[in-house]
Amino acid sequence: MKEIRYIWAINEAIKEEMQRDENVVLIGEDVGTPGGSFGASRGLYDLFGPERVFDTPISEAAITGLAAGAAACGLRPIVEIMFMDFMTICMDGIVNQIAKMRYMFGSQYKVPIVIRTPSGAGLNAGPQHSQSLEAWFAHVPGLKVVMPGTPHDVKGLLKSAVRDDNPVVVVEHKALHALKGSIPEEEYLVPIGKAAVKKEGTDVTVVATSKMVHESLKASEALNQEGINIEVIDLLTISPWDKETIFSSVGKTHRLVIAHEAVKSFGVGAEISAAVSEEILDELDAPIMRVGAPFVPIPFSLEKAYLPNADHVIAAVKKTMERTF
Amino acid sequence: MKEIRYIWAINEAIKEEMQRDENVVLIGEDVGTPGGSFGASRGLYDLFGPERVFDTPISEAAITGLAAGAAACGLRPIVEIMFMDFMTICMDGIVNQIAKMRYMFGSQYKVPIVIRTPSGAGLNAGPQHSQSLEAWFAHVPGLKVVMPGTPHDVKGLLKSAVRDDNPVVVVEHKALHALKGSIPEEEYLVPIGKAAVKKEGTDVTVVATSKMVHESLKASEALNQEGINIEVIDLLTISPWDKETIFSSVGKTHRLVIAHEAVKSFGVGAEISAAVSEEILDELDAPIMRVGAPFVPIPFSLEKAYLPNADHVIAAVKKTMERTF
Amino acid sequence: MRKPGKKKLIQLYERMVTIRRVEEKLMEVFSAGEIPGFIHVCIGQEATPVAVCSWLKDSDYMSTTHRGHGHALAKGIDLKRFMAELFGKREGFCRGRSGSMHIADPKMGILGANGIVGGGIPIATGAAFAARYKKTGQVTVCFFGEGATNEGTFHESLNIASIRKLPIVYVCENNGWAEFTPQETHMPTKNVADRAKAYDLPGVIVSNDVLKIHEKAGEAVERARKGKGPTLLEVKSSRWHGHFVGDAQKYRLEKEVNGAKAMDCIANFQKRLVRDKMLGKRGIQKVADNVYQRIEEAVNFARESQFPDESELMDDLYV
Amino acid sequence: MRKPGKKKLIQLYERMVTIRRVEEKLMEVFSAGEIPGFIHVCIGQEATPVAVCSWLKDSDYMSTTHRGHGHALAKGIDLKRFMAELFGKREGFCRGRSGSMHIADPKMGILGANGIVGGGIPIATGAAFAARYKKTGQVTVCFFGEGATNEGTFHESLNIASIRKLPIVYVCENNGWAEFTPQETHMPTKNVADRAKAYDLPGVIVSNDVLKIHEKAGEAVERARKGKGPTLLEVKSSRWHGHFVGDAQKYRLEKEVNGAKAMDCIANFQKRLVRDKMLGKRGIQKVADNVYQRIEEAVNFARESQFPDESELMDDLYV
Ligand SMILES: Cc1ncc(C[n+]2csc(CCOP(=O)(O)OP(=O)(O)O)c2C)c(N)n1
Ligand SMILES: Cc1ncc(C[n+]2csc(CCOP(=O)(O)OP(=O)(O)O)c2C)c(N)n1
Ligand SMILES: [Mg+2]
Ligand SMILES: [Mg+2]
Repeated sequence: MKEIRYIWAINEAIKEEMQRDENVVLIGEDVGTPGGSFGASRGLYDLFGPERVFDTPISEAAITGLAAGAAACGLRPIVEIMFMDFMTICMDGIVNQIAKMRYMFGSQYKVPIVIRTPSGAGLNAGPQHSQSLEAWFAHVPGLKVVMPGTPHDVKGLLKSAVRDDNPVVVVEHKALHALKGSIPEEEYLVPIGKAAVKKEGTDVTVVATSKMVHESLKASEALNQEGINIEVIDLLTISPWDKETIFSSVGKTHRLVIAHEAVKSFGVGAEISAAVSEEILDELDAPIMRVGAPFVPIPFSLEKAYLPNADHVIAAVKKTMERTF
Repeated sequence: MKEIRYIWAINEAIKEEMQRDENVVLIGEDVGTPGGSFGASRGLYDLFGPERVFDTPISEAAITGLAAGAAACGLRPIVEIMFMDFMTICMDGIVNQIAKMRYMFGSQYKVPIVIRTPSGAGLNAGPQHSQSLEAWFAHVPGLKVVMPGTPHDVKGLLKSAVRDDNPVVVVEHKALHALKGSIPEEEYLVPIGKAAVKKEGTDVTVVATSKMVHESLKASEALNQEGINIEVIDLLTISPWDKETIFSSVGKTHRLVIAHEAVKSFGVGAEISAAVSEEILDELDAPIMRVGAPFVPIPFSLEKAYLPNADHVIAAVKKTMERTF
Repeated sequence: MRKPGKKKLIQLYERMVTIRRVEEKLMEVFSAGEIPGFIHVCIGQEATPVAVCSWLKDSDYMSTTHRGHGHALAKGIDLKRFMAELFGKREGFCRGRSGSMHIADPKMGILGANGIVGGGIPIATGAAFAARYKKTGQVTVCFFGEGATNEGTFHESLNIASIRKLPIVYVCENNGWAEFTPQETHMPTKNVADRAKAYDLPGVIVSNDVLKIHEKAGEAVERARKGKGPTLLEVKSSRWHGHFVGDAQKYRLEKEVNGAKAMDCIANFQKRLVRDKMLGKRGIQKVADNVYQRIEEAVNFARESQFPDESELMDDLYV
Repeated sequence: MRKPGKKKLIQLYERMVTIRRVEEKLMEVFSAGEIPGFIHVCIGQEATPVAVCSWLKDSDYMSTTHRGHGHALAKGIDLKRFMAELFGKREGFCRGRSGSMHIADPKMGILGANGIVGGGIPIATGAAFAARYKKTGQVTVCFFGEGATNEGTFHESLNIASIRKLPIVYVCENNGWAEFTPQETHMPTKNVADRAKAYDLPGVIVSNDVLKIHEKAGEAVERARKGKGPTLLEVKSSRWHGHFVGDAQKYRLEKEVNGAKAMDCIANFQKRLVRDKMLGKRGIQKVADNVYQRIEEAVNFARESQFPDESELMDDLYV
């Protein structure tokens, strides 16, 4: 095992996959000699040169479409969209083209594309540089969406994404880029489609994503003091999500809290909640509580008040403990 | 009362609002002399001229941004995006600019913009001309989203949208454009934020949107034969949605089905289901069932097999009648 | 560029006739309700696809638009399976999932028609990127209309292709109309080719004459093949019929439509072939019979094919 | 265009000095941790905002970018409330919700900075549309960098503005860098102004000299004001510091940075004013003192202002 920062885990994943398969190319703004806006591609230009590390103009729509064409013709592009907020500019490429190419063309094409993008708030980057928009992509058939929250998971999931023959949106969290964690020295993968129980527990199932997994683990410690033992599950893949793991945990705890940083309304938590009420409602002993951001843009200055955190998880967990049917 | 088609109800709404307020302008592709791709602006160019009926190049991103600037400077633009699928091209304008301008600029600006767009399948228009993407917009603070399904509602809601000082996305259904219905001769409005009980019932609450309201009413008739009396609620406004009406119906029937044409996963139904399980779970006597499209792009040829319809509503309703806690 | 010989000339002619007759047939069967959805025909514009694609190998790439039948046929798509796709049948290239507006055939390098105006331009650019990356020598041709040049993707893609000197030819068929709106309403410049300068590209203008297009396309394809970078080729083309089949184009003056029809790229070419004694009455008839035969077969094939089964709906979303 | 007289010249000078000193102060307080988020300063580029905005009335519109302090100040934003916004305080123009990257002031026609590269271009175009629609005679100025001209919105907006002859001036400050990447990597053409031809617009190039910019901007603003349509004005500007404060710009050669700094629009202008006896040592000192004073007051104002209260978080999402 070794200690590594989240951003370097990304860098290692890209490097290893580019070394393994010469069809893997990196496409994005400032990804060349500068090594990327957040440093994810540092050193890669020197290793792989300007054809494989394609530093593009500020043209998100074109580079996403370009990746679609390149993938249809045998390459395996990794596209960096510098901030998830800029995905708004390339939704046609991602949604109308990339996501649909395989199915709509009658399975004639494979579209192995990874779109990496840092989401999330916490750096006071304001309303246009802090959003978490994963729910949009999960609503689009043809895409897979993963959301790793640790160096271990981001490296393993990014590598799996590169090897996947389908388009995968990898949603990073920019406030986790500096986070350190340990990963194996040797190569490993984290499978797409599997959630991970990050802490076992008996009283309440807390399904969390990305940075909210860390907040939930914090909440877990505080709740322990009060004798409440929660199970923390890191969803990891948003689409297709791991029903089995979540349902079996709910079958054990009979209480569910879902926590994400995105706006709560119409967020990922809604789908998980709805699936539970549709398929295993009678397992529930309490209302399903959701933790998510309030329904306003992310303010520059009140960011801390805006962001969901461990306290919100604690409050939600307690709410589910209040009542029993 | 008079009979009118859905598309003409739209036309009347735009015309009346343009007559009422000279700051209202219409912006879109082919909206000029041709009267719009679906005919919504027929005759308006002749009435109001080329400045007020602005026939634009095929430049969705620019026209949405242009509407933002025009609204900030005192106009009240109605933008037509010809197919909802093309909203993918102007998500930055809608999400990063229009939706955030008021809040992010500290309430200094009003952004009275209407974005009208025909959604939905049923014309065999294929995967890039048939999507229902309302869930995306409902997830964005700052936007309002309405989804009228009848001539009456589209006219009344569109007029309300034009008068609203906030941005409103008006999601039409292109397969309803030819639908006839009766509307008052005199001027009327349908309020944003209110759902409508389209058929009262006692056994199951069916919350539906747009074309699925009609399918649910069909289902209601069939179910009547079997002695099942459903309440059909037309959600009408997706965001902010009318919790009160839905919750009070669920409080009466204790059973809930939600039906929309969009892909079921991560769709609007998930939010309604989640809100119910969060706030009034103990009102439920049965699982919450959702009806929505399957998780694939909309195929050209198998469209009928793809589309959710009355039979799916019937099956879902029956499922909620099967079990009781 | 080498001037085409007799065999080549007849081939060009036959292909143009094929496209026209296919489109006419499609108008007929569409109007009879045999084809669902909506279709856009390219009657009047046959010279461009045929002339341009005559320079391409099967392995070269091509992307097209909603008005893409001619391009697909010129690139060599199998007529039967093409027709089956438009009919929504399982034997179509895309299992009936795409119809006219998204038809694709990887084996012939056809990256797909596209329902999004401007949507195919970056995709084609990506194919050119892949070909260059893999040093395969493949060239990509990207077709679109003048209306599409107002989309941001046009601008961004040409910029990228130029910096990277990608092996691609951008072909704009300027038929003067985007749906129901004439070019003047949407563009301050008369020539799309004038936009090439913004990307330091050659911008070439040519009339709707198959031999002239053939010559200029040959130069552009050669330029791409030799690694010298992209070209923007504008053909002053003409659309005879409505935007889609069923559009009575009431928004056009009769005079203007007649003007478009007068610019008949097939009739002009045929006259010239006859004048140059490359083609006689019998030759013309032979082509006509041959084309008729193939189209009848294709339509029958499409009619007899099965619709996909409901059980196929959820197939193969992912690999 | 009328040549500026002494009073005007001193005013231009003082405004340029104000911007530079504000940016320097911001670098200082940002580095000390007093400002959250990230900020982009425009040191080296002060001539453009000042020269261009000197032609504008308070009621004229202006849109800017992430690198927008100079533009906002030149357009006349109140320095105290500007500073308070950057500090995230309630008395800031946007209640502390926007910070540097989204600051706006409707009363001075400031439509907002923008965190999206290219995001402000259509918005400015819309303001021009509204002004023309309402026949107010207002002109809009739209600032952006050369990197932004690779976004589709640039292309689409200029096309629209040109067809409609909107009263707008597009001002590209070409500082040669987009974040950490030089222009050559992203653009096949050397001059952004060359792109104007694609829209049948005048494309004007001017060096980083306040008087030259003043002259050309005057012509462009007049053209817009008279209803003759838009202009694309490119200033060959220079960025001295990193993309954002804290960026050590290791990716630039020392020589190149020194070259940029040598093109000092303020020092050059000052030299000239001194040479022409418009300004002496005392005048320079007076300006410096005055500017210093105002900045100190603004920073103190910002420091003493309150942060917004948590209770304000949900305020005013809708009207
Ligand atoms: C993004 C997008 N906007 C609008 C449309 C609707 N639309 C389909 S074809 C067309 C006109 C295209 O004109 P042009 O590019 O000149 O092609 P032509 O039809 O003349 O071949 C429009 C506006 C679309 N399909 N996609
Ligand atoms: C749509 C979008 N893509 C990328 C970015 C990240 N970004 C911020 S500034 C910048 C460079 C802009 O360069 P230029 O337009 O030349 O302006 P300058 O910074 O030189 O003033 C980039 C790529 C962004 N903010 N928005
Ligand atoms: Mg055209
Ligand atoms: Mg720059």
